[in-house]
Amino acid sequence: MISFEESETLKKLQAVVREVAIQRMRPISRYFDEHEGEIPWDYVAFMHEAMKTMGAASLVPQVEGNKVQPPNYVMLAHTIETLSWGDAGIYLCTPRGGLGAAAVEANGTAEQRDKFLGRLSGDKPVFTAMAITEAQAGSENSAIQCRAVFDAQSQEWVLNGEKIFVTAGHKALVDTPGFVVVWATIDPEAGRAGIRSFVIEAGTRGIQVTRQDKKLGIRASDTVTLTLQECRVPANHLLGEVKLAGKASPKGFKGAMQTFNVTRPLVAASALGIARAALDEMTRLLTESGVEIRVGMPRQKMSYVEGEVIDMQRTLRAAWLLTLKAAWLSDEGQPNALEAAMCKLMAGEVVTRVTQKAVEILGPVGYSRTYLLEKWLRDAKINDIYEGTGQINRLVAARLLLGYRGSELR
Amino acid sequence: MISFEESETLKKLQAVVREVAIQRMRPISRYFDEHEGEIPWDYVAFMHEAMKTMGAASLVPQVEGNKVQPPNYVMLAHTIETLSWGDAGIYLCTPRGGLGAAAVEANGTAEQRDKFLGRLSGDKPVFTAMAITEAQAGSENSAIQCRAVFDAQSQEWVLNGEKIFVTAGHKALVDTPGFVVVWATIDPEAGRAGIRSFVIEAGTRGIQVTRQDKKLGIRASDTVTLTLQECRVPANHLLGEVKLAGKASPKGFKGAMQTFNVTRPLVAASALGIARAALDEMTRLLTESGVEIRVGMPRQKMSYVEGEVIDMQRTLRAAWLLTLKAAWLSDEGQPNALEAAMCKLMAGEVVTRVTQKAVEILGPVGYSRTYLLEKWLRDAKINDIYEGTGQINRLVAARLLLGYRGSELR
Amino acid sequence: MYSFQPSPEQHRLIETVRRFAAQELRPAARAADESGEWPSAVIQRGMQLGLTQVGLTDADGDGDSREQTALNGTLAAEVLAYGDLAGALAILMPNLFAVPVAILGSDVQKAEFLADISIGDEAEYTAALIELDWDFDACALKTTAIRDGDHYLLTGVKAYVPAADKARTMLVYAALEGETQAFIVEAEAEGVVVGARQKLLGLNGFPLFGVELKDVRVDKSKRLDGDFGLVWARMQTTWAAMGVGLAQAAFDYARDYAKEREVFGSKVAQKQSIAFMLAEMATEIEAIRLVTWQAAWQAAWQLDEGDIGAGHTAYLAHMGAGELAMRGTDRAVQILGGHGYVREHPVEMWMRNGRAIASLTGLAVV
Amino acid sequence: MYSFQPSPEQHRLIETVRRFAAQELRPAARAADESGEWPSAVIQRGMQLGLTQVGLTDADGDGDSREQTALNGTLAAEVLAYGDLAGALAILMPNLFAVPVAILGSDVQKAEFLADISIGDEAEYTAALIELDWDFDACALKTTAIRDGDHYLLTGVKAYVPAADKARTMLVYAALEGETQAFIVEAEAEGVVVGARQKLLGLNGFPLFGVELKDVRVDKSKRLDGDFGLVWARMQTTWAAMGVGLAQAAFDYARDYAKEREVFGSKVAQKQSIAFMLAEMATEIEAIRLVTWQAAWQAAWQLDEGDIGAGHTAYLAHMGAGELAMRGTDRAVQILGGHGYVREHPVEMWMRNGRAIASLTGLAVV
Repeated sequence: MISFEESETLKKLQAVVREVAIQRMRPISRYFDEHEGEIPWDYVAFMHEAMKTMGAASLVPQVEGNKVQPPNYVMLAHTIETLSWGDAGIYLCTPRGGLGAAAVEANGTAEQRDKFLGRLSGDKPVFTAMAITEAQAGSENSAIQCRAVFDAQSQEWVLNGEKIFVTAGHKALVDTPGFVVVWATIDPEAGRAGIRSFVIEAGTRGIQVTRQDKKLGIRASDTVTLTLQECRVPANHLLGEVKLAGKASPKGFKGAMQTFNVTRPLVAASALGIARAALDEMTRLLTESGVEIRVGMPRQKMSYVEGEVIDMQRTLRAAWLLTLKAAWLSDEGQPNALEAAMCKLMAGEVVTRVTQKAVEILGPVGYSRTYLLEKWLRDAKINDIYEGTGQINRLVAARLLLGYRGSELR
Repeated sequence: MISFEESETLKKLQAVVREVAIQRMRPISRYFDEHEGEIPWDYVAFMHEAMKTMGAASLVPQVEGNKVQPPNYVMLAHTIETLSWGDAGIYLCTPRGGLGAAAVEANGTAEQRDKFLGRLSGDKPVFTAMAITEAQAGSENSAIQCRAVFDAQSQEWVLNGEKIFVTAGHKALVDTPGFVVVWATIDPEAGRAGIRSFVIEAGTRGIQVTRQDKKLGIRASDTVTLTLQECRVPANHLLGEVKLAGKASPKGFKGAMQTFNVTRPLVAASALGIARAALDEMTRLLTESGVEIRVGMPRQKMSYVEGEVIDMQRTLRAAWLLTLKAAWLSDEGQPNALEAAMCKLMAGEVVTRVTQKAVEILGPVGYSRTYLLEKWLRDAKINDIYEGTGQINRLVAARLLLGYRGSELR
Repeated sequence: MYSFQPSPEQHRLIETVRRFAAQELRPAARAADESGEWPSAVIQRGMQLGLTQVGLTDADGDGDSREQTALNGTLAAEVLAYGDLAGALAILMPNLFAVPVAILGSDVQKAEFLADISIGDEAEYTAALIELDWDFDACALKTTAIRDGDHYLLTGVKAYVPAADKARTMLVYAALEGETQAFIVEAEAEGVVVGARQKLLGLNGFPLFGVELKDVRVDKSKRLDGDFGLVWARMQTTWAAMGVGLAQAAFDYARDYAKEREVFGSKVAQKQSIAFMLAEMATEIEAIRLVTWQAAWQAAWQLDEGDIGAGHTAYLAHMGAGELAMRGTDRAVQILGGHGYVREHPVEMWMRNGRAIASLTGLAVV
Repeated sequence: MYSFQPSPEQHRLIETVRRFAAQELRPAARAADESGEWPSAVIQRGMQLGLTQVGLTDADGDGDSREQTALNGTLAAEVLAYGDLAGALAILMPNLFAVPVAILGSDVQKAEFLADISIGDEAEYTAALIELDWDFDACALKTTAIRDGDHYLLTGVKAYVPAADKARTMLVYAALEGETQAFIVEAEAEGVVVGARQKLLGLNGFPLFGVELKDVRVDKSKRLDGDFGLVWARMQTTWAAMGVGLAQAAFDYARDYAKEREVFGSKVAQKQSIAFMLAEMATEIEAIRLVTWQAAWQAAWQLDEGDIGAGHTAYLAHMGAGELAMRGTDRAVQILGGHGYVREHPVEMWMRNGRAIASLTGLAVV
């Protein structure tokens, strides 16, 4: 059945989240943009409490004993969209989840989910992060050089290497007792098949934040470089089934990749929240200036600005429905790799274009830091880059559409 | 020195050519669009006479004894632009030149130019064509499968193979005593290095027009498939220096490729003539409907249509100057491979976009065959395809910009 | 709750229409385009599929089935256009008349006309909306209706009226005191002059005519009275669905070609420039398809509950599909290269037809 | 006769400026952007290059050299912006005042101001044109000038006035009976209120201020009188040149990065998607560069011979360069990926600065 109905639960949740965005995010947007490195603790604490209370609205799955209640991704997409409409940088400071938790959820065993995700619903806010990218991305079959070696004697994995562009890495390891999921190879010869993900908890020796990046946007959120030197974790910190844990197997890599099918629609939702913010604000400023945006006109009768606004509305709506479909497929347990890549590439492009056009259309006003439009332009661009650039997502989508393996379409 | 001055000669020539376009092309545009396969003989005869009289305005180099007076490519670009403004399909029926002649000029020896180009200035109109494309383009190193074998006994080259998409092939071989330049390999093992071009004159046995394509646009111009079966030509019909003639050598192929550096700017000029026609006609129809296109407004104060018209003006001007620069480099004897590829890719895109937008903007009027706009949309598209598609020209330009060989960027 | 999966019944509908579109409609399309004659037998069979009735039964169903019924027309229109746009328009032509009557007609009008149309005759009913202006706007018509006692007098010049040469009855749109209204006009009425067939860039297989109205007298009972917002929304949604179907056809064709054709030692599709173009096409198609579905879904509720955005969504879907059909078919021609430019492959025809999505709203209501 | 090659003298000019831009201006740009302080010593050296005079001597040369002189300013502006846009604007700031005086000033005004400016002091002269409206239009100003005997009274609020905190004299643009005119105003004049420094998306190294004018009294001899068409054309041409320079910087940086950086076993630049992006960038840059040159060349003749299209060409060049700077810098960030997003590489700064090309015309006249 095809339906676009929003449940009452969703509508209520949306109203609540919107209030959070208006009351708790927008007022501090500029401050945390201008004070890079500071953490919006008030927001963090509020969200931690609120999410604890609401339960179902948590950004991570609910773990009840051994049973995992996966999040409703359609609902989660709505929540993330609205929080990012509030402030995308501050949204990234939402505790109790993040990409690390998503990886544990997608790839961990029931025991691992229990072990690692449990702390997220504790008394204090906790962050998680995911560490994939490396400064020297090598060839395809040895893209990840971070090395994990099993020490049979101590029954520990020993990790060495360096990871860059780790979102919330500082909050996960330094500011709160969270964890980072690190991707490393257990067999460099095996290429992709040798790649596994490991949970490294805050306080573990041998892992260090060695750099904090200064960025174009999303400055409220930390992005760090992590260095691993003889970093030891117990055997069961390798995510996934034991039978795949020890030896190179393409299934292990695929498992890791599945995280993206879950997270890409959520990143797309975040992107589109920024785009909607820019469109709303632009429309508000235009309306204040007495400009009416008429809907339903033939192009020939529109003003230039009306044409642009309609195009923004159109691409935003289209990308949003595609994102919802990708999230819905997750909820249904259906394959969504294609839709996840498609919505991510489209949302990355839409948010980039919408924010840039909004700044352009508002002329000297758009270019001013008196309004948030210029900030959203800066925040927007990361969405075309992280969780796979637009190019990578095109590659993923094209391979699926064409039925090509990686070696057939590079 | 930088100058955008148009000489008096150029201005006068332009005025004459514009009259030809208005008087001799536009009135028959629709007829020859609707009567595919017929040849506009009146135009052909008129142009043949006119060009004979004017001399310098010929589309091919003037051969005076052993001396070749290369055409002024800047002037030629202007002429072609204006004729295509008149009608691009009919322009392709202009005698005394064409791609075959360009190939002879770019790659032939003085003797060959004398021998083959002389006929173009005879009493009767004569056409030439170039045959490159094959139905099954094989791998890079054996892209061309048409085979040329030297028969030492008879001192003749024997050609076998099939060529598709030969512009004006019917006029060059059947309707007039012209010639076709056929690209063939003298050594399939040698890949590119084995490729040579051969002049095959009308009336030669073993070459036949085996198909006439029905096309989207430029219907006044024939596009044919040629089949070569034991087609024999004398040794000196292989274009170029004797020392390169017989054995595989990359220089031979490069020589052949140089034709493109000469012709791409001319194809770009033709494309931009169509674009200008569409822009002119659209502006005329809008003006008739009382719509003023204001120049110099900030975008914020424009109508949608004004914004589009300004974008058309801008991209058209930009592509035109780039085309002139590429042609000017030819005139100066400077390398222009990069500019030739760039102006071709830009012009192909500009003409496609301008004609399509013009049709769109004029709504039901644009879609009607009562006006020529819809025809120009159809004529336009070939410019993004022939003489190297937009993709091929991007590849050529990118290799030059990045300093990559073909093997480094495929 | 959001849900993005056609129901089993809808799957069956799609499959039935797809089979017809692939096996009958598309194979007949090129000949129709070249000759200008529509393939009568094929169109008849298409009409017998009952698609003319799909989407007409909104008013009957309960809540859930009403939305799905509204979607059926959209789903069917997409697949028909996947086969051939001109043919799809021909098959759905009776709806140009029937749908506005179903939405806005009086009980008497419905009784008089809807049953008759459901027989599915080839070209008895048509509609005259478009006028040959560059900035044609269905909400600002130049054709006028003036009240004259118990009658209206219609005056104006209409363009692109489907099969006007054969039509017995046509729905004529005209401005009554500045508001667009529609009037049921007999083709034989005094003052109705059917002009010459009009030639267009595309849709050659779908005969269109100019129609002049010279003080045509229409009884006031023949007026369709009310807010045409839902009619426009239906038109735009249908065009959007057809744009999606056309773009999907172009995508599929270009993808298959690119996977088949070898250049420079690898398949065309193995080049990033082509593969990424295909990925972008597929992304845009799927995204606009969903906007179109949403428009249809919203429209199902609009009758009772007032505007909940169906008009706005339909407008966005139509705008999107117009661009999509243009860019998608242009890219398909580009991917086929020289082969795309010759009339041996269908992509050049789809490109010509694709332009109509943005230019000729008013030829479709489902 | 068409010719597309800078003269030997122009080549030398370009090389001199390029050296300065690469060796001094660009290395100082990031610190200036982060701190908001312009690199005074570097700006001073830039001013001493004499670029403030380039393009000021139009009136003297004979025909040929006049065109080339007009081009010099354009060529220099491009290369300066190749180094850093904020720094380029700072170095050329005196021209904001000097060029309009040179074009439209009376002999007395020229004598009084032009010689003084040529000394090249850092920030004595500025101009106030922009107003903080979304649809700001230099030809429809809200700041007004009203004739009052031998004086004019200026009233309004200006935005983004360069170095207004230090300026001694500023050229204030205001509408006099609806027509834009300019007035030479002493910063110390009564009613001139320099406001707070204004923060922007980019150009952080170039200090901009709000300036309010409350019934500021200006002697009538201080009015620049005439048609400002050429002033606008010069502004737009200069912005266009700077947009080209900025886009070229982004292109060069992204190209070098893509050739250096390895991903999946080959260089980034060996991927068609990246290589084609670079090819498109280079194509657009070269094409808009030529339009910009043409605008400069045409402007050289406009003084004597009336409008031969310089205004139109400058407008097209500026529109093109605005898009170019936006798309080109955005693509450079994209090609660098995550590295493009951090403030370690200059491309994110160029992207922020690049937006100004379309938004802030009025900060540049050369």
